[in-house]
Amino acid sequence: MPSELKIVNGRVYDPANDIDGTVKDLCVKDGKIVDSVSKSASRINAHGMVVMPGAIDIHCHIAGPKVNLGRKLMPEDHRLDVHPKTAVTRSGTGGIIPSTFATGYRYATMGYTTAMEAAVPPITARHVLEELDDTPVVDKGFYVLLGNNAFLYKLLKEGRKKEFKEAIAWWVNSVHAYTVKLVNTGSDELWKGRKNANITDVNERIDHYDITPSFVTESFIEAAHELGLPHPPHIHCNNLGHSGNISTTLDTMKAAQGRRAHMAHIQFHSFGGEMNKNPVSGAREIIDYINDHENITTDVGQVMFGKAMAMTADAPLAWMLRNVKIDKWVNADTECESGCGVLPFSYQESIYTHTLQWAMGLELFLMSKDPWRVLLSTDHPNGGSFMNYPKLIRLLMDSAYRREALQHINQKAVAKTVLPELEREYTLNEIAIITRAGPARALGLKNKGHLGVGADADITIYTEDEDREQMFNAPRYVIKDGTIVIKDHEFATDHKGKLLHSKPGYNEDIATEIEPFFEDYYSVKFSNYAISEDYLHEHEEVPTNPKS
Amino acid sequence: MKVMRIKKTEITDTFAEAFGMWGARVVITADTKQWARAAAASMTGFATSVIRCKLEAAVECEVPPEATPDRRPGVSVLLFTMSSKTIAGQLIDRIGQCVMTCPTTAAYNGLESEKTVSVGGKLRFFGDGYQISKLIDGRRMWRIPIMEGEFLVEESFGIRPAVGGGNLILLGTSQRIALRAATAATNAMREVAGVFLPFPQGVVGSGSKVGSRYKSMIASTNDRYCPTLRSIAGQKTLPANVAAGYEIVVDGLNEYVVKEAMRRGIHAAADKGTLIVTAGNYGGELGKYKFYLHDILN
Amino acid sequence: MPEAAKPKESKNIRIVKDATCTFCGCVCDDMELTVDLDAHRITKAKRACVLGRAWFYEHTLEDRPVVLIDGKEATLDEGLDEAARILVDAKFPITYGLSDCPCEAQRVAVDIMDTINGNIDTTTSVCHGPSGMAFQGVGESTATLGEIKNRADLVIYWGGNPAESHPRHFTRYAVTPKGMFIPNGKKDRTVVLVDVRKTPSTPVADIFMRVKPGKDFELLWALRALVKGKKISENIEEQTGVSREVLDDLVERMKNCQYGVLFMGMGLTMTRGRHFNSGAIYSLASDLNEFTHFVAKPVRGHGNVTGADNVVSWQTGYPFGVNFNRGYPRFNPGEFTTSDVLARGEADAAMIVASDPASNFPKKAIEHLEKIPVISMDVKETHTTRLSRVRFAVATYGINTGGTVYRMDDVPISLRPAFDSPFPTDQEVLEGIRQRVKKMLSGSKARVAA
Amino acid sequence: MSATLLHLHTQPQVPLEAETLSPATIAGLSELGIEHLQVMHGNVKAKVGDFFKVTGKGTPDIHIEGDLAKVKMIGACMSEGRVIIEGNVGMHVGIGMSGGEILVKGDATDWVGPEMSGGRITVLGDAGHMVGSAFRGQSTGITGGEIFIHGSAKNEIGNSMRRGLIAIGGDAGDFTAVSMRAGTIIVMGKMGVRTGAGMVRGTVVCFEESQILPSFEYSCRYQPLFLRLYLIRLQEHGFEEKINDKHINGNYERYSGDAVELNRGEILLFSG
Amino acid sequence: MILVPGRSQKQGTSLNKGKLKDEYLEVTTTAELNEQDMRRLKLSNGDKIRLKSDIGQTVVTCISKKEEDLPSGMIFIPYGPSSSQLMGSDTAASGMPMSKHMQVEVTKVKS
Repeated sequence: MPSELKIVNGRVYDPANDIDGTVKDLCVKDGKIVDSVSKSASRINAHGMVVMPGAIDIHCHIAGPKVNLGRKLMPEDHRLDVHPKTAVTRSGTGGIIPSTFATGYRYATMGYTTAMEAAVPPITARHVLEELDDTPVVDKGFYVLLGNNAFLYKLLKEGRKKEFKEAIAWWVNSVHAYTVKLVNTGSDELWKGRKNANITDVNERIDHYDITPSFVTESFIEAAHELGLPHPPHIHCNNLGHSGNISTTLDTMKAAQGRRAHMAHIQFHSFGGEMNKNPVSGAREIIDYINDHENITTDVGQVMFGKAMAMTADAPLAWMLRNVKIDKWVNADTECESGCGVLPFSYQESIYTHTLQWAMGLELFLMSKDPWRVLLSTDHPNGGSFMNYPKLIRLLMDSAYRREALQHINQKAVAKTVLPELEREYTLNEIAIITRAGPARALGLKNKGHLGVGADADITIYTEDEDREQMFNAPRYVIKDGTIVIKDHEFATDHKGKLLHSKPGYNEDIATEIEPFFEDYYSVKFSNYAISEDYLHEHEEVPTNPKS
Repeated sequence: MKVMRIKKTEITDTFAEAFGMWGARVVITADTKQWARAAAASMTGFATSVIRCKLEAAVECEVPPEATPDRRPGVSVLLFTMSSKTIAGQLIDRIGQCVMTCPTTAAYNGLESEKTVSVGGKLRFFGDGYQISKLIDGRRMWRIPIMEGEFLVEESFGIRPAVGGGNLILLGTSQRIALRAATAATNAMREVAGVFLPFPQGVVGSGSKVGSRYKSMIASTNDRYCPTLRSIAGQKTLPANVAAGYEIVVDGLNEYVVKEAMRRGIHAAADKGTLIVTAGNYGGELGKYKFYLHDILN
Repeated sequence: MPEAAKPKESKNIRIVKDATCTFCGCVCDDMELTVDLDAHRITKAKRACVLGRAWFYEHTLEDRPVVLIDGKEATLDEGLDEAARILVDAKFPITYGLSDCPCEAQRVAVDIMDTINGNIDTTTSVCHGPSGMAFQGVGESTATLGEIKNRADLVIYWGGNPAESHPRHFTRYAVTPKGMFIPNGKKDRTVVLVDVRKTPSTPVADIFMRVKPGKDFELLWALRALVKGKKISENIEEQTGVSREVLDDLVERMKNCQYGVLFMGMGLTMTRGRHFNSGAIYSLASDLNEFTHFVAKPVRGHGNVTGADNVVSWQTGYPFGVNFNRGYPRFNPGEFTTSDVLARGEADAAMIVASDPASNFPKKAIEHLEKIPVISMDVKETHTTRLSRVRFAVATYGINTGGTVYRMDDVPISLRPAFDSPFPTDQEVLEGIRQRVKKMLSGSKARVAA
Repeated sequence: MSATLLHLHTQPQVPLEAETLSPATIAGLSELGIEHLQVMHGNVKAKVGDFFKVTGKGTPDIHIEGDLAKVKMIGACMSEGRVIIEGNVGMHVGIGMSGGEILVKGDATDWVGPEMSGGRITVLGDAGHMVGSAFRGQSTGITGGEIFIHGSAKNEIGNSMRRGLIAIGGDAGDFTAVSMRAGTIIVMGKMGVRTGAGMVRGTVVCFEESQILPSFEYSCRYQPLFLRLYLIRLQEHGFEEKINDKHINGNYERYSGDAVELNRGEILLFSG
Repeated sequence: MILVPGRSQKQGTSLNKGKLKDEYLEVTTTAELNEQDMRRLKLSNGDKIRLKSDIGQTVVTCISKKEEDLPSGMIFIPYGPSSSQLMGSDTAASGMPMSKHMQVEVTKVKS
């Protein structure tokens, strides 16, 4: 494979460098964007095509034990969507939870070159690393679940914030995570210890620990800030899916006290109305707050009609959904660290709540004032497969298409939203922001999401098409690390992406604090828990920016 | 005016005026012929004329066990209404009240048609949630748990456009002779598949005309044929030697079966000494069908 | 009971702390091994159970040729060439075993089968494969073993004999250990055992329920009905051997415990009912979550059978019995599972990794295995290696090699090898075959989807 | 139109996947066209002609001769026409069929008619496991159609079936009607154990005595009228020797269940 | 009688020595019967018995177990080549041959 490449005559969308549809050439050498290349460089004539950085999924569930449980759970779904091998790529199965190979290839076929697995219990991180290594093409990282960690709770209960911060850093380093993830903070203890109960308020005391979810969240945000993690705590708020959860969501955002925080799949946390009654849209209140607070980034977690799968560390939520329709249900408790629920789901146009959620997601997008901070996701597979992204992009770019879609859905729900009044259409530049430049900035990935000199040569080239779904569904070329992986819509070669992780600095003495806890309450030895760096395959450390 | 006679019976050159209706056929089966008949009798009660009964219905024929869906003795009942909208309600009411309540019975659709109405599909709610549906060779049956076991009723019944109001008026020299002739005529007419005679034993003793001097009445006595009114009403149409008349109303699934029944009826009536066979009409203004008696006989 | 060989006077001793025992699915990672590096053997395995000690002490370096082809000694390269040739020539090649090797090797094995459009299956299919199928039907409420140690106050074992098959299951994870909310260990727990016979596990139980052989499903189904407050037939004792009073008592205990667990053994999966027996356990545990917190777990056998499930699942979407004949994975137990494809005489070549189907498969399957070219990899001689066309003697995972294994509760653990082996690892042999197979099928010869 | 005749001239060495042997595929093709249709012989692409001699143009009426025990998926996805198999047949016969008719004159093995929604499969010999059953993980089995096995069949007949009629002239294995959603299964011989486990709705009829799960409850002995309709239909389709007047007119013991589910299913055992 | 093959500790430890070694072979050819059944069949510890199923047969050594430990009508044997000889290959579309609860006929082998 030649290491030099020149892409000429393409219309380039590179919002991070203020390039909005300018026709210009791009030079690639040794996997990076460079100023110029030699004459012998191979060329792609991108005349009439749209060139963007490779897209980045800031929040998805693609690897690890819960994903694999979801995979194992659905042979009937795989059967209907096989992923045949080609001369250069491995085979697999698709459906709502594709096999690892199919996941990587399918992301690539949509122009995605980076994807972040959003919830990993640390004890299972080896599993995640192995699966990610088998997820081709894309670069990837993961967020480690620490928001219900028994040892960290113990430190907080004892008021030892310094050790708390050190321990977080130890954990991130030990498992090679990208940042920390908080899910329904405080709920695990109630779920496992109080016969499947759940936290209902951010100011409720968590059993045995005498701390509140709000305090835990605030402490994490503070610690992450001091450690200078490239991406702030990635937060799945309490009360997901419950009517009236906007107050919880607003309280959680306020707990950030102006520090950076990422609110995951915000659509699921934007329900107005009263608890245990039919929800209404609370999108306006939520997006107003986000618009006004630059410290907050979010991904929407759009729901798309059709097949989905609830896959979450929020076990009480999965239990709630299980009781709506009794079907296959998976619950998996992870000692001292996490809960987990997995079950098949489907969003239907005729159902009030499903339609409301669909509309709320679009409201959030369309009322967002800063595309850099309100990013595209479906919380794959929770709101629907990542394979829906092109369709979602069309919904954002094409108001006529949106109006048409509005005709066929539950009108009572539509009436509870302002969606029919929203005429906004996203531009290609804005799409490039919510799928590329924005996620890169939120993640602190300096070399991604843009096409400036020095950036990773992750590039997507689309044939212009009025039908934006078509266009984003099948890029003509996908270039990863300077290698043309997809050429004329076909795989030209296989490619392994790398792991992105951060290594916050910390005082190693904290290990002596953690070890006794392990001896008492874990089922694996402390010395066998941390993952040595030689376990990693291709990987890249993304620098931190410590504050102290 | 042509004069036509069969034996000594004069056939008036006139026509019976008939209407478009909607018909359905219900096959009732039961453990015994008696129970099937009982259900049919009940179901076809008060079903003489759409004028006040909302529908016309009668037993079409009895069905031998080997020809019923469940190989039990059966009775075929035809039910006609004026519109396709009202027939479902009548079927639901009558099967629900008269067949389901009758021991050992079941009710099957006897009419294949593209257009169907939901009957078992509504009656099933009597099962209060315990009903069970079964699909057998493309036909859906409902099993409704009842005190004696289960009542079985087909979900959908075919309906099709039909003919109602074919008729004969038989005039005789005495009431006894006229009735004997009418009885003979009805027996002959019932042999035709697809027709039924909605009045008691098929014979109408009080034929009617449309309209009345009273506003509340939509029909009133057919004074032209009332022997007692020969002098009072000054009717000239009734020959002097006519002492009594009967009307036979015939409904059928199509005009051919109605015609055929009328043809057989005329011959049978003629055999029994009827003086005149004529038919009722409204001048051809109201009905969709005209059955000319002379045509029928030719 | 195996005894460690008396340590010879050797100065070349190495202590390996927190080593992992891969003999059974417990995958205890707290072994302290004393290794005589001169003698190439482990002389002491602190904290190991009787099975673990046998595992560590008996896996020494045997004087065996690395490769035998048709019984004749050959070089590794010759063996790999011949193995690759057999696989590429076959129309229905199968791979089986894989539960006693690390995930790194398993991943290569799946790749080989993907490359040649073969059929891959693991020992799961004759172990807890039925539980996997049940999982696909109803899901599962489950937990890592540490959670059970920390919280479970009602522990039920059904159709298993851990005292003999998984000796430390009781002591390290589920019965005696103290945990976060179980400060007094066994005293804070009620242990129930359900089996058709008394076993060495029985004494640990507070309640022993003897079920009539082959009536587990009926008993579980009755329990489900009772948990849901439904009626069951009067003759339940006659049917199952367990009285109504005992059942009612158990139901009360299950509904009122704080955190309950149902462990199931192969007494359920290998008997009449198979996947439905496992499904009944899963469903019962799920049902109980209406009242309290309840989980269920199969007690898995081999050291890395759980890893095999995971690897095959993430690579193909299905946990075992996967067929690539058409260039993409397909799954159908009974159609693509090894015992079946052998017994029906379908497979025309077999690669057996770390498993011995020739001794534990049904007679008819073994007879077919004797007729086709077999490639085998094992640390010891077995009935299967004996009938193999190409046999590789390999190093022992966890003793001579590192790698990743998954404990029965899906917790991944890295291995700490004790001493080097001159034998290649499973992974190395498989890599060699993979390279050759890929080379033979490169370019226009590549097998693509059909 | 005369039938298309396929004669097996070469026995496959490994399973042959021949979903192309279906009216859905061959109708309208020439002899040569049919012989060139692709089949999978293990992992190798092969042609119909490698194994079958074809006589006649492709019609919706296909006769196949030979021992097809290793040939899978015959009659796949057919919606009309007829396939007659003069011998045994392999797995997945009639997979996904929505109409038409398959007649197997010998035995069938496992998975007769998976994902069927209409049409009829008749097997004059025995069948294996999973007759009219869901694949693993599926919550719905067949959604219509009729499967008539004149001999015996093994486990999991009608697993999760949603609609349709399955009749077994001989014995049935274990877990007949397991997780059944609705539909009707009639077994004229003996049934194995655990019939109707987890059934939601639907009917299982058996002419012999059977063990009943503890979660089923006896409700009555009666003459189910609807059953007459099924039995009469089956008599008309070749079961006249197995179904006598006593079965049509007789009493059945009704057990309702499964109590662990909706409790709307029934097992009807003939009792004279 | 019903044969229940299963794991035993000895089977597990001897397995590690090698499946072709005497110890493993001895362990996996020793069947347990309850005292009552032993008396009924006129067997004493160490006698050879033939187990016969629909599939095949094998000869093993028998030893007795107390009534309360092993119910009458059952035979326990550690998994191994002997139990395989008796095992049918029908997996009932599950992949799992019926490895426990096999119907077997027991006869004493005259030595």
